[in-house]
Amino acid sequence: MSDVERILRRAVLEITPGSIVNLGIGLPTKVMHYLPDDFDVQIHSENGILGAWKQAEPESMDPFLIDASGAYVSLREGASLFDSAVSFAMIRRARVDLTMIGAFEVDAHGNLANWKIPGRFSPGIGGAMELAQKTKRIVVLTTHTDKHGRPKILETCRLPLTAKACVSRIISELAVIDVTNRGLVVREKLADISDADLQAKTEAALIFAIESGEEQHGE
Amino acid sequence: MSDVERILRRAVLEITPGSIVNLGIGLPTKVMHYLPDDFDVQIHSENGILGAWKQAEPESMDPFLIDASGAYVSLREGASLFDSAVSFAMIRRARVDLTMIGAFEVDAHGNLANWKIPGRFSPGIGGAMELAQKTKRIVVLTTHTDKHGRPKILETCRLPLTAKACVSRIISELAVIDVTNRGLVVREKLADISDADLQAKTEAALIFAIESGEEQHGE
Amino acid sequence: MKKNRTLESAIASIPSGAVIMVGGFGNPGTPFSLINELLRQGQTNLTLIKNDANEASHGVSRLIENGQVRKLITTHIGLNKNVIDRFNQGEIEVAFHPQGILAEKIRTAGAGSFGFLTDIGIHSEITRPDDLLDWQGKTYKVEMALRADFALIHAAQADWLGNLVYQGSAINFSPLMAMAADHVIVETPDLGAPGRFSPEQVHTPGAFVDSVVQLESLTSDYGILEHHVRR
Amino acid sequence: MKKNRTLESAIASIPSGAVIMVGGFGNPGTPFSLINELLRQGQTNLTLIKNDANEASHGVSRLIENGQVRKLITTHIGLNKNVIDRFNQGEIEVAFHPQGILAEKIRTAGAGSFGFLTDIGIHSEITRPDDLLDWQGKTYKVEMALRADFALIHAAQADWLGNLVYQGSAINFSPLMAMAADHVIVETPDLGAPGRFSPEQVHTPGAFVDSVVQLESLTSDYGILEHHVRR
Repeated sequence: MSDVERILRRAVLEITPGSIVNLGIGLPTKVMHYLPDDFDVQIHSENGILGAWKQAEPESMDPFLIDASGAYVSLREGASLFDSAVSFAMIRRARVDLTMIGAFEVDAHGNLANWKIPGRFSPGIGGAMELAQKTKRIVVLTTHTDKHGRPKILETCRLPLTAKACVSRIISELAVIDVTNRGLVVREKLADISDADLQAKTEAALIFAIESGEEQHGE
Repeated sequence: MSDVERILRRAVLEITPGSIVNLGIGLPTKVMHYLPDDFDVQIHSENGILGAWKQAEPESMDPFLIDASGAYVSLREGASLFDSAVSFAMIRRARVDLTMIGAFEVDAHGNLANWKIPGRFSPGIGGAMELAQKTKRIVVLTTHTDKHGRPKILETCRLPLTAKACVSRIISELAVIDVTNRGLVVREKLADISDADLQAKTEAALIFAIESGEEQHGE
Repeated sequence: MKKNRTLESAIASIPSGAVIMVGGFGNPGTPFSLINELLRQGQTNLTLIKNDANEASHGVSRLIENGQVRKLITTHIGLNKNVIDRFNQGEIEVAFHPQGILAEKIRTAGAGSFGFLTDIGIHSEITRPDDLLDWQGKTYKVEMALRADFALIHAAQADWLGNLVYQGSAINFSPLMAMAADHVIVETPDLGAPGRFSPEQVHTPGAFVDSVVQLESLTSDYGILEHHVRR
Repeated sequence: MKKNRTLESAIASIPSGAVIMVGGFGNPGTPFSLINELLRQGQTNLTLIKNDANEASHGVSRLIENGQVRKLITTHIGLNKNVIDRFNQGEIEVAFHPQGILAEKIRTAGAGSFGFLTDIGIHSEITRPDDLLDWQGKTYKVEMALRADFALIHAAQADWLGNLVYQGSAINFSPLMAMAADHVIVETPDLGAPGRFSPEQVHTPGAFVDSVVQLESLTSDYGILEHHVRR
């Protein structure tokens, strides 16, 4: 199982039946394809969809129906379509229960940086700032380190923030980590990585509190 | 012909074909019934209708379709229905071409008072303030004097204003009067009232400028 | 997730002292059955937000006549002598707003914003000096957002997810209130399974709705009112 | 009053230097035919307001690549390398807003208001001290309304009065822009006589629309983009 697949499979378990979920551009949008076809969830896409669903076959694809990442999607029964003001009203009024979002950096205070790398990458803000600031629960999906092996889970973010103290949980290919008042608490980790090795790949200090009987990450 | 009927028949001539018109509660709503059935106009009602039209026969009346005065209405082909925020966006964005409105008092500066008589009548503001302040053209329909014979067209309004300097024209049962930079200019009047008699019924000074060949009021 | 509730249980969630938005402009859109149940259950000290006070002895007027309402935030109560009398006698507090401003204050809360800058009424007696803001060289009136604990809404049709479709002039304040209240209760005579609506044609997405009550029939209030028939 | 116009005459009403809102989020809702005519006629020094810059060599990206655009007000241009390059080389000014804030700024102008109070981004680098307002004991960010001279809109269906119906995810910014621009030009492949729509189901009432252009066919941009098909 690839790192990405491991993250996505674990991410599926975050979704409470009956909830409204926004899947951010990048890794999170891929979560949809790991959901059972009859799973009771309404996927919100900030371009004006509640009830987005998996892409149809090419012959029945609708060129007027995409998600916020540009990918063609289909609709579930009971879906609704609306303008961008209503879509973000839904976000700002906290009617979206859960947002899964990508990160450049996330830190021990739950701060999130995912929109700008000064001097190198500044394509704009998109919908991330409002989703991060206003959704009831934010779960970050990220590889534990960047492509150079540097930690992405920091003591304090260095990049410009998307939103402060917004993240509830971080899911990487190695662990599931909660942001708490005490700091970052590891709830699950891969069976074949030691606490010391996980800490070595993480800039922020980790508190290990893996409950027995709790589902082990990556199974 | 009654005074009211004379006002309403003259009011019809104010409506430019192809325009969007709001008819205020009271006298103005009655204008609709004097319009030819094929007249090209869209009646806006601030409770969320563009394209309101004359009341249907009782057997086909729709209990879910009223105008802002509470009267049952019908719809023309091409009508649209929308929420109150959109309805007033239409007003504030000056997409309503003409509002006909009633008055307690109107004055030589085009000020309008029609919502409150302190200590005696204060049922609320309704939609009048926004219509008066934002419609491109405001025509007041009013009897020339009140039921005690006192002038309603004043030098300066004494009641709380609905909006300042908003009125373009006043139509009474006696005359058609324009609000101009020079003051109130009489454009039309009943053939059987003298200038002096009309001035006597009007507090504000009148300028008489009735063009020959112009339609005489009340014909 | 099914949002179906019984009339009794939906209204029982409202405590005394609640701030309640009520849809409707005149009769169309007024949730008469939800209001009548609130009358029956008897919650008191309510703040109501509604365009008008309905007609005497109908709709919210019954709650006011029954002494359940402390304050009414509205635009116009001129068609209701009973409520005018109670207002004049100081038995109920009434706050008036221009109609489009009331709509926009509700819509602003519904959009998750806190206020907006306008010029409506800026030169009238409804504007106090405290409302004025000088900003970037111009003067505006600040109108603050108006939220509520509950909204009571009438929809022509609904589905179990809370998607709503309105009819005729009954749209008015309802979609705005559904966005602006923390708990939104809907009555409808026509409740069905998801999939019944074209997705583009849903007026209020189910995300904004918490409880849907199916009515067995409309109340008699929804008959034709003879005094609004032209003769 | 019929609002039908030819493609050429509708776009010819736009002068160089105009501020133009363009509907669409990605492809859906992008008025490709109106944009292509603007490319052909060659007006310059334009300010465009659009959620994104379309994909390279499509839609508004063509206007930018052709040097007709002075400034772009947007939320995200990450999918368009050509526009990113021009931005990085200083050949075009770009102003970024959070997506819902851009929508709300446009909607505020469309409602005839001047600004709104928010907390979005209030603790981020997009907020300068000058944007902050202390009001009634709290601190807000003031976002000012964003209007335009023209809006270019794609509708799935229209009638001669300018009533519009959108389709799929093509609604996005279009109804907001139709309210916020002084002159609204619509393209549609399906224009018919008034009476074709259920009045409750009109997305944009004709009052907000000035010109409607009937398209003989959609441009090839509206084909399926292979790189957005999942493999």
